[in-house]
Amino acid sequence: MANAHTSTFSAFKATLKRDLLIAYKRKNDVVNPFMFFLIVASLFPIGVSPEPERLSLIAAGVLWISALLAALLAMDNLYRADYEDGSLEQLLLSPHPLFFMVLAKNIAHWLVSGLPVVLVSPLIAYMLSLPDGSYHVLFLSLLLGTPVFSLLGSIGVALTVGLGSRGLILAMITLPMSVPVLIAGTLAVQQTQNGASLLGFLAIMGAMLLFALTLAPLASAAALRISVN
Amino acid sequence: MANAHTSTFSAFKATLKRDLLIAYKRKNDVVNPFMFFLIVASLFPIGVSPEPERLSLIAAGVLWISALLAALLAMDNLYRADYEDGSLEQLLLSPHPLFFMVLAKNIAHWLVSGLPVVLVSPLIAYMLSLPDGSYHVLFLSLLLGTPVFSLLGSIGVALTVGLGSRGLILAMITLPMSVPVLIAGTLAVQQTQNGASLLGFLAIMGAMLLFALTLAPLASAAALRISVN
Amino acid sequence: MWTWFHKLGSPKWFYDISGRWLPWLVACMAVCLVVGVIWSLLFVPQDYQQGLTNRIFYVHVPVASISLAFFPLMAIAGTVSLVWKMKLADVVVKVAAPLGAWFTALALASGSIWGIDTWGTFWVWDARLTSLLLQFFLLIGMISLRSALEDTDAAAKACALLSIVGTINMVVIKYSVLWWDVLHQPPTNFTVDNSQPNGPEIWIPLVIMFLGVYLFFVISLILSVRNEILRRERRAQWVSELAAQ
Amino acid sequence: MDQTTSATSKQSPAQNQAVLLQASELFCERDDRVLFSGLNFSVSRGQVLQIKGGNGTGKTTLLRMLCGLNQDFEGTLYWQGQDMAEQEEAFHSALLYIGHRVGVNKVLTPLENLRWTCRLQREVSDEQLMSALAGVGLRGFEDSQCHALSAGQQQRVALARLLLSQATLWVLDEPFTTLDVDGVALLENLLQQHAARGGAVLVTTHHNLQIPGLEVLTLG
Amino acid sequence: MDQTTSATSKQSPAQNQAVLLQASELFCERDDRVLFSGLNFSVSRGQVLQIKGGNGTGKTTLLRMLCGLNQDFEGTLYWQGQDMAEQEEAFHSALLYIGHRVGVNKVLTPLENLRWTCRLQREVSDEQLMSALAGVGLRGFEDSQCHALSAGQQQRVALARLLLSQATLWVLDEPFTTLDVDGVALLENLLQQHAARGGAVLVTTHHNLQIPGLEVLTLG
Ligand code: HEM
Ligand SMILES: Nc1ncnc2c1ncn2[C@@H]1O[C@H](COP(=O)(O)OP(=O)(O)OP(=O)(O)O)[C@@H](O)[C@H]1O
Ligand SMILES: Nc1ncnc2c1ncn2[C@@H]1O[C@H](COP(=O)(O)OP(=O)(O)OP(=O)(O)O)[C@@H](O)[C@H]1O
Ligand SMILES: [Mg+2]
Ligand SMILES: [Mg+2]
Repeated sequence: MANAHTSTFSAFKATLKRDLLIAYKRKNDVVNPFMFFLIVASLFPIGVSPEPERLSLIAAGVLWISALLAALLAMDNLYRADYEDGSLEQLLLSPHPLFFMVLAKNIAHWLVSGLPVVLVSPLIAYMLSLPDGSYHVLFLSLLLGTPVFSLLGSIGVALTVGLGSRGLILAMITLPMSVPVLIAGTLAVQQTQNGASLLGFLAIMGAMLLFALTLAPLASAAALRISVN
Repeated sequence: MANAHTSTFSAFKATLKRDLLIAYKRKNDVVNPFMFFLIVASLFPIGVSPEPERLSLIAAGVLWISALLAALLAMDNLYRADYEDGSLEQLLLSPHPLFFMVLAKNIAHWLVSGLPVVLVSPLIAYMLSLPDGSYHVLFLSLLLGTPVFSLLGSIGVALTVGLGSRGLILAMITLPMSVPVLIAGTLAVQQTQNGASLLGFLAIMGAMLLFALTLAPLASAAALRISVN
Repeated sequence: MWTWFHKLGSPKWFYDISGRWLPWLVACMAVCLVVGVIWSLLFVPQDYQQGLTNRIFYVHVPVASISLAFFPLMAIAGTVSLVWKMKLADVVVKVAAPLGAWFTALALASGSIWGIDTWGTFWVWDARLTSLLLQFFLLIGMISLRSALEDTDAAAKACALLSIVGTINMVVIKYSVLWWDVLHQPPTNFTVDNSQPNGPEIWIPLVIMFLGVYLFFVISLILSVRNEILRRERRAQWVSELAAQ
Repeated sequence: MDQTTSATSKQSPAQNQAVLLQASELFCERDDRVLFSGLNFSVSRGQVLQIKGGNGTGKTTLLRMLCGLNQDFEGTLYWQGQDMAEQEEAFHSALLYIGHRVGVNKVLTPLENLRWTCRLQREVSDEQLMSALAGVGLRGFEDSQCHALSAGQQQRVALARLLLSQATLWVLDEPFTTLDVDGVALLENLLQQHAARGGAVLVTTHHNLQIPGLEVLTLG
Repeated sequence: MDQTTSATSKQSPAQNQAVLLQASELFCERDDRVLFSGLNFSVSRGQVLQIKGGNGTGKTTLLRMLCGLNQDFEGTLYWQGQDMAEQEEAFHSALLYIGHRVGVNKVLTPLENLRWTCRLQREVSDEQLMSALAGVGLRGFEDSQCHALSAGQQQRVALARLLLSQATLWVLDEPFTTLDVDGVALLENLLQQHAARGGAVLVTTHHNLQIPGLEVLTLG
């Protein structure tokens, strides 16, 4: 029997398309992460202080932490449904390198859950009275940082996908790993307010992204093989 | 055929015990919420500022928000597994009022996920440099407030338990509803620092708790009936 | 009384009767809005406010006050739909959520634009603004829930329940936010306008705008209800007859 | 699509004590497809009624309607001659339902699972629980967590309830899936015994059941 | 507990081209229970091999081992005469596995589900997909979301892959559950045709299959 195989690239595309389609069908997969981001960010004026002066001191940190938590909550969707309905087994048994399949899923996931958060961030920054000159720094650093959250989160989800109560384990695995990105991101915003060069920070965050992009899918793939066992 | 029925109370007890047993077996149901609380709270010194003076200004708010988010993340476990394995149907078909069954599950859930957070809160408050006189206020207000988070969250989970991607919808429904408790709690901590009377705040929070205790399980029960349909 | 009640529950009856009312309503709205807009833009004395942006007052106040009506509206419709299982009531609950989100967004937007001029910033964390923002979040949550539950009947019940719980909550939120605001910071200049001398030349156009915007609200509600009715009853005979015409 | 069965009676709610559950003029549509309309049937003491029909003809939907888990339908249900809506508690006390999802928690052991589901209805001692588990062939697995059991073994955990139940009406949705040959024989035996004791059984399956006096209601 | 089958060959890896998969001296224990030890068998082109055994005897475990989803075992697997570990890609290209969880996303429609699972292996046109769905009796359901399908219909969505597959080895874990009588006949037919075309099938089920030339491996 002749096997007319697809190239890895077209399997990659098929997986990417499928995940975007699922997100589109669920609709709220797209709306929710940034709504969550908005809600969490607005808990701070309520819980801490509504005064602009005090808010502007914590704005950068609050935005980054909210983005991290939004990424974390959105992670849940990444492999869960596939695990439960058996699609994940099909993915593992496909003849293509799992690395690319995982990458396709991660990219789809970031496009749906991470990008909207980045895009809406300036608005919320304004509501939290972020100092004037920092908007582009915040935007660029989130653009580089949120994909890292997705990639790292993916490892955590992959490790915990077979467990009953992942939500929190996931958080405990993912949050500590994300701390370097959080530090780089908030430092970037705070330091450039004090005149530091933007480029240095962006270079560091870019390096983190590249690093995560090449290694994290490998780790996720390995973790998935373990979880499905 | 004679039916030797249990009283509602013993069905209540059986359900409470079962849920505690499941939590005990999973272990991390108990450990996780307060680990999450710890991690989120410690993101703030990293993301905002490590200086004690600035931290002490935001400490109360940060603690309350972290507790709220920890409660939110822990909610996931409340009905999910039962929905997926069919136990929820058994609960709905039991001859006892669903109100009490739901209440039993809520109580078990708070004991496992809420109480540890309350108990560990003074430690984290110390790490965040909460002003000296506020520890007992924080502790008491969390003790009254976190059960309300659980009870309200239960409605949200019950409404969304059948959905693929609940995490975020749940957050969007639950977080705004929890704001009053958040406000009362943070105000209690901040205002008593300024000499306001503690009793008034505790009375308000107690009223909220009683209100939630009588109405929220009703709403949860109705929501469960709808979701299982 | 009961026959009337059941008639009201019948989508077809509503579709027919509202079809007859609509032209009149639209005509009234058009008159009010045209008169109101022209009056408020051109004939209100300029002296007490600076610049034209402040004319947004005549949009902001009616829109904001209507957006506060959505949760009570949905709670009533939700109760009717849960208790009497009236289909029309669920249609109202369903279409009111997105409509309410739009109106709330409009209130937030018009207020923000106004704020840029008067406060120098489009956002402050003040009680009224914060509670409206929270209402917006809850409405979006409700819309997501509705779109996530594919089964129409389950969605109807779930949203009816949520609208009741949400309304109770909005009341609590309003009080708590007010309390928080009062304790936290000095009152903002939000009250500036209440101290204005409100002569008839100011409030008459406001009343007309109010009427116009209210009619706009009623008409959009009716239109979306009619739309949803057609979607739900698309296989009913009367709809196919309608389509055939 | 009007359907009647061997067990049908078009008359008003049966006065006959033996009739437990009666369905009258049931109508159900899902996603614009009419599953059944004008469906009448009743279940009496001593009866095993198998609901048959191709995939997607509405067997599961029907069972969930009867139990009150699904309320999107028209028509009336009677429990022992009275309207079901007013009889809910009595009905639930006399009902044992095992659905497609069998209600077995993965973290708990068979023993703990069985204990809880039984206690929702009545008190049972641990010895009774253990012997019920042994009765369905799970001796030695009482204390393994259920996620470490095979598909058929999990099904057996749920079926152990049948050995302890004092419910009159059993409603079972495809209870034979994943059971091996012994399991099938065991379950058939249980159903038969329950009917003989004066209980009633409503069961869906694609198997040909070896039960004397079996009645069949075919959908679709 | 040593087991051999009709298809067993204790010799070194078969040189015979027809032998696709060969298992040698498999040993597996779970939770301190030995499921099988010294298990030898092979699957050749043209063969339908049914794995039988009571509940919990390790059928599912065995299938997952063979596919590489479970790696906690001792013994060696050969794919077309060579060690499986070095043949992973070739093996995966020639394998079609449908497990207990059939791999059907609830939100997507049957068409979209089928498209993706097929595209993981090869390009297929939408007409082919549609006709495969019609072939398993899902005409008219192509565009319903899968969560609105009955249990048997969801199973059929997964089975539609068999109509499009060019894989040589089919590994199916209880594919007959929830299928109605027609569905069972259809699937038996498919297995038979696949074997006739030179493919091979490994299947677990408690049914008595009506397939000529069926071979059986009994566990436990
Ligand atoms: C995002 C910003 C704003 C929001 C969300 C907002 C929201 C509201 C709401 C909810 C009401 C209540 C309507 C009612 O009770 O019927 C209201 C009324 C009103 N707003 Fe705003 N507002 C905003 C900005 C402003 C600004 C900048 C001004 C002018 C300085 C303003 C002036 C008024 C006045 C005069 C009323 C009517 C008086 C009253 O009912 O108390 N608002 N607004
Ligand atoms: N995840 C697991 N961890 C530990 N032991 C397991 C696990 N899954 C299954 N087992 C054990 O392995 C044995 C075989 O399980 P398996 O699922 O392979 O059985 P099976 O033959 O497929 O049975 P069935 O006919 O019920 O499907 C069972 O006795 C079970 O207790
Ligand atoms: N949640 C749902 N929403 C809408 N339609 C549904 C839903 N569940 C099932 N259906 C439809 O109802 C019909 C009957 O489904 P049901 O599950 O009752 O069938 P069944 O007779 O139990 O089939 P099977 O033998 O496959 O289990 C199917 O055609 C299906 O498409
Ligand atoms: Mg079924
Ligand atoms: Mg098995």
